[in-house]
Amino acid sequence: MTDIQLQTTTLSEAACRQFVADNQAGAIVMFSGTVRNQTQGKLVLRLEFEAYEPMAIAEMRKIAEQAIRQFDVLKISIHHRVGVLAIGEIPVVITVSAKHRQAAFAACQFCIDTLKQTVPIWKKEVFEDGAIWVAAHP
Amino acid sequence: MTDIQLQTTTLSEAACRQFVADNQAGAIVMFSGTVRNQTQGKLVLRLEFEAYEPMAIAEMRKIAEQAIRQFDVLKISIHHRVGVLAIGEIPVVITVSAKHRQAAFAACQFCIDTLKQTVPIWKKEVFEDGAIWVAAHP
Amino acid sequence: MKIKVLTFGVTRDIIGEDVLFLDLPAGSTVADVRTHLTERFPPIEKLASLMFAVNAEYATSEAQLAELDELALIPPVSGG
Amino acid sequence: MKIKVLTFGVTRDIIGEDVLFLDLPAGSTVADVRTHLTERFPPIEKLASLMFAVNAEYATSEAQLAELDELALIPPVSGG
Repeated sequence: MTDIQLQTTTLSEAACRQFVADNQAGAIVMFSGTVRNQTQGKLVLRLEFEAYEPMAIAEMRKIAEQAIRQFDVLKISIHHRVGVLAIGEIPVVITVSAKHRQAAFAACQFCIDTLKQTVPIWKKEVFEDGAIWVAAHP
Repeated sequence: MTDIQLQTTTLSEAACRQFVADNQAGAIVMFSGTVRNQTQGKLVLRLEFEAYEPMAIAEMRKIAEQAIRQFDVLKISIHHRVGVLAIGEIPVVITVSAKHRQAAFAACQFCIDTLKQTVPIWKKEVFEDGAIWVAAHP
Repeated sequence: MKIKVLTFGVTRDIIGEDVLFLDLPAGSTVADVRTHLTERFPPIEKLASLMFAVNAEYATSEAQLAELDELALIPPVSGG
Repeated sequence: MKIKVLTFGVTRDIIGEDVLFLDLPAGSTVADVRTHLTERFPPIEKLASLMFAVNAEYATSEAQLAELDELALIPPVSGG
């Protein structure tokens, strides 16, 4: 079972955790991305995320379904946020339940690694002296 | 910074999460153990955990401090529960913040793997027809 | 035939519009659109990578477009 | 010399007490206690493993005990 959401409002780690709860589960692994106050030594003021929304949701669903096929896991929740995020706020929460912890860790890492490669979401880092789209240029 | 607790009452994932929050963090990884309703196909009614308390706390602290030395992480919280736990309840929560996700995942896995090897805590599985101390016999 | 081009991230900054409508010869491919856009907006060529989606699915350069297709420009993604 | 033995998990079930006080010759080691306990409580030998802690730190078989030491029996742990 998967739960995929793209939200403009604060993500709820508690909601993700609740979705994956399962009486067969022995392990829950949650990954939360958080906005860092600096990148490569430079002060970050905020991040701005945008998405190609229908495709981003479809690609996140593909990742969760692939993880369910590939790992021995029970439930997966992937929530991603768009809009303007301040330091400490949460762009993404990925939560996995499994009978055993190795599968939960492996599936959670697979989901975030793949999300960063394939899901059409873009992050702009805003500094005091300008802003850049992350990874756009070589 | 580390936060080590051995509790007789329900663990709070939110408290663990709050402890590790850090403006330098780009990643938070939380592992929660949960009580499964079965083990090797046999129905579990509840688990009973006991600890050699001062040593368990000291060993959990050693693990967290070792993880801080070994991985590029910021804060680690390890909370373990003792007493009687029902299905779905949480015996352990390990939460790690780090600048980057690889270190957070690696440190979290190191902590739970090592905890299961070295921390003097014992789990009794209670079935309909009896109870066993896990792993006591070959 | 008409197709709708959606721009995101740095491609929106380069092109200056969220949406662009193109009128292309029948049988045009994703590669033809790339050539067209690169001529019209040279900084497109400096991107670390540029992928395309047709109707919200990743598409290869050889994919043929059809009337009213929605083609999205996917510069390097950076979610998470 | 007197030492205090703490039992946990399956070792408490085998020994039937939380705490046991032993009176040992000076210079006794952890290995001596293991021998003593195994003779007195033979099921101890059937454990998958048995480790010892002296004053809340893991100790080797060779570790010498001192008056009033607290020796804990550590059968296979199963926390988490």
